[in-house]
Amino acid sequence: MALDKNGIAQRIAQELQDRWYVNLGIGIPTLVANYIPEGIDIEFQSENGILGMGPFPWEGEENADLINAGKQTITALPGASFFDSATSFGMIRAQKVQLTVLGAMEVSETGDIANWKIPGKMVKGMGGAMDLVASAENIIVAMQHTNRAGESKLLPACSLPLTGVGCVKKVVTDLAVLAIDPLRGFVLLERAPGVSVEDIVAKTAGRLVVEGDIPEMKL
Amino acid sequence: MALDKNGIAQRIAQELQDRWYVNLGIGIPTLVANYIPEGIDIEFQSENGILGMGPFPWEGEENADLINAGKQTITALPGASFFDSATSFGMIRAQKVQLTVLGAMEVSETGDIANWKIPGKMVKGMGGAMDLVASAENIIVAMQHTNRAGESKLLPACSLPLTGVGCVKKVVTDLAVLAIDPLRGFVLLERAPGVSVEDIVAKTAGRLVVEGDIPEMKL
Amino acid sequence: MIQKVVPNAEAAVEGIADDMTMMFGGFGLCGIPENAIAAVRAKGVKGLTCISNNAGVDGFGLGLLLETRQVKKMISSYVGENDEFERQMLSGELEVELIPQGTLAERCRAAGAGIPAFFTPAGFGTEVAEGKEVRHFNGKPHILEHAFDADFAFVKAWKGDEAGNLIFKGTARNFNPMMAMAGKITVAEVEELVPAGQLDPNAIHVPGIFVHRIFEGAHFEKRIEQRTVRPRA
Amino acid sequence: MIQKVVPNAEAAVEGIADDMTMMFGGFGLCGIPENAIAAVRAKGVKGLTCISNNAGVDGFGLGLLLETRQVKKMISSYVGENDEFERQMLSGELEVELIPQGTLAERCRAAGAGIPAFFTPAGFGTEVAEGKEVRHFNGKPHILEHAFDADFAFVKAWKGDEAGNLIFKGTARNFNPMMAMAGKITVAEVEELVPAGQLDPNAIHVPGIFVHRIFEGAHFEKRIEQRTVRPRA
Repeated sequence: MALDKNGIAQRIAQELQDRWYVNLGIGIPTLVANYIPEGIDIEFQSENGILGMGPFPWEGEENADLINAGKQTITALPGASFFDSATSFGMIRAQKVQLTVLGAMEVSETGDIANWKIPGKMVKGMGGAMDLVASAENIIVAMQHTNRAGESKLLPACSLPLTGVGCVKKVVTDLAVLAIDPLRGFVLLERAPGVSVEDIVAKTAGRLVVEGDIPEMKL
Repeated sequence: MALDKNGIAQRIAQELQDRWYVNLGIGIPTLVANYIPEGIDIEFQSENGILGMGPFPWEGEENADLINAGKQTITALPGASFFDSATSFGMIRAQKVQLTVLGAMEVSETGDIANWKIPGKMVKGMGGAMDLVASAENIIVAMQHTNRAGESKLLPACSLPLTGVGCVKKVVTDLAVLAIDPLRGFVLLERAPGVSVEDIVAKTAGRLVVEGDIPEMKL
Repeated sequence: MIQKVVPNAEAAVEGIADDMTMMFGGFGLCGIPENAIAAVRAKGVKGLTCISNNAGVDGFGLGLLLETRQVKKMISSYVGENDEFERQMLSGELEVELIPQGTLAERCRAAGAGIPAFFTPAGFGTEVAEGKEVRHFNGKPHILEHAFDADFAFVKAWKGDEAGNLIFKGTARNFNPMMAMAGKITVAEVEELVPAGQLDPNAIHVPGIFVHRIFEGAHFEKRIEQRTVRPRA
Repeated sequence: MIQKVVPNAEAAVEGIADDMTMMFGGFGLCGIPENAIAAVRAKGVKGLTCISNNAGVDGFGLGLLLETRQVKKMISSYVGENDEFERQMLSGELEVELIPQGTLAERCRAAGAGIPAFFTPAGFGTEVAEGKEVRHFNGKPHILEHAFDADFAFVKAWKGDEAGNLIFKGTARNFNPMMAMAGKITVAEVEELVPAGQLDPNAIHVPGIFVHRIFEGAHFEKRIEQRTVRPRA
């Protein structure tokens, strides 16, 4: 059975390593914060200027001066710090943030990502996504395997305007976990519970490497 | 009679204008702070990271964490701020500091300045001088008209390694006040009290423009 | 000390004119110069180029200047949720230049730090890089970006003093410090204006040298865009 | 929260090795990492390239590493008052690269901000510009300068917390924040180390993400170089 959004987030959370600073994009990535494994210390960075971001405030305690990059009211944990946008993207470009998780419309078999613009539709802007994908050493894309029309979002090449080139390292979808090997394409690592390799093959338009037995995810 | 160091500083202080931020170099320039005209608000910047620098501390109140760029203990006035060296030179390069006063070994008739290195002698470094002279809109050099050997320090071209090119706007020496017109050379504006034009002509090796009556400085 | 206090927002925007380039601090509606926006609107200047991470919402923030058609061009990273903006953009009335957020921040910082141009990896291989110089450093491609040039910068701080020193609060800091550094004329509005000497000189986020005019805002609405909360048990 | 506390200076310099490039914060003797310098000296590593605005004095600051001939090369803006330094430099034992102070600061900042190179006007037309690319912006010549690359950065702050957040005091801030941002491994020594949550998150000068190890210095001499005072009447 394909994963729901929370399932995708839960699987991505297994990638977290102790002492990592992590930037979570809007949407599914935000949910990753709900599944941090026991015994792992993580600090969340939000590019609008906070390290040590905590959960949403208790009702009535929301503060207009304390939001995340999704413009949601948040809290700050002990040890948090606030800083300006230049410093924030400074730490992103200088690769002080160990993991970036973000959504995508398309990912290519060489790790290109498109997630900001659909020609002919209203364009809202790339926000911080281009800076994040150009700099992060470790980028995981969280998305559905196919779009609403049932077409694969894992492609030989992106058809939409790019956000970044050759930057995605791993993709977690409702169907699978895939690593990107720039020379070979999408390397299937895990299947969602009950999802068959055949199903994944059918829904992956880009080159797909299937080697040996592909285990089911453990959630 | 030629001016002493305090005289040179006193004359330079007449150049100060209300609401200027000013950076004073080591030596004679530092003395300028003692002669701020009545009714003029000035804030002193020291490039090691303070705006609103005050006078030396009272005996016994010196603080190792509060020094100027000459490494002297200082005080901070109300409204002062501390900042890092990148921000400090940021404000210098962005021309937020209206006046820089510094010493020199040589100045050329096109406004070049040499004040950091004598080949064959121990070189201590340029410190912040190259940043200051490359960026300041308004640079006044405070120096003796001649060196210890009696040779002019106002030259057709500097013989020493340069600190900056075409940047000096005005020179105040023990003998004279001179503007630099990059097309014409040193333009004599004022004589020190009792110093003759002939004396200044004799001691200026670079092109010197003497137009009309040259007034004596008023100190 | 050099006095920077002006009596109010109206006095603070003195000198603004048609076709100027203006920076506005803030991220979404957080930390925006509400009083200056109102004063710019009241002045009725037209043809503005606005550099701001976002473009406000209908009826608030920079949305107020869009409503009155004072803006010719927006330079932003994300132009979010704004129907009037969308209408003007699609009809061709409004020009929009989209810039990666980090590049936007760094181009402001560069302006305030006297750095005319710098290399950044952001946007390489995308349409953002079109026409820009590409150079590799440590084997990685970067593009050359330039400092902004703004006639006015309008920023909002939590506290400020007569000398123009500013302190921000929480994530309302965002673009405000770099824009304060970048403006040819920088106008700061603060929630609390105090005499010189009352702020800890170690705690200043923007030294007064960067601020030309400061005033205490008459009113701050501080609207919340996405009120997300945990319900109490 | 990610814990950055190490027990002492010795633990903090773990991993330093011969021929590394190290940054040391401070301006003159103000704000220098006294405890780390002592620990680097005790480790006896050789062939170091040191990036520091100054080179200490005889018997204090980086003078201590010169004394033991651990330094192969100094990268500084001003190498002041140090007989041993002068002797080693004149004898050719010590390599010295002099850099304009603002360029030194900006090259540290660039490293910590992921900007590989930038243009600055400082040094144009001087020997500092030799071999460097020159480009005009707004009619003014600038030279291209590159980010530093440092294996370790040693900085000194006033207060710090377990998460590595730093606050500086007075002009002891100077190069420390940018060097903290720039180090591959950044070691901060503080006068007072407090639990996370005790520092005002608005007042942090260096967010903990830039700091890999933090400890409370056993002792700070804080020597004054030029004791200038006004005599009491």
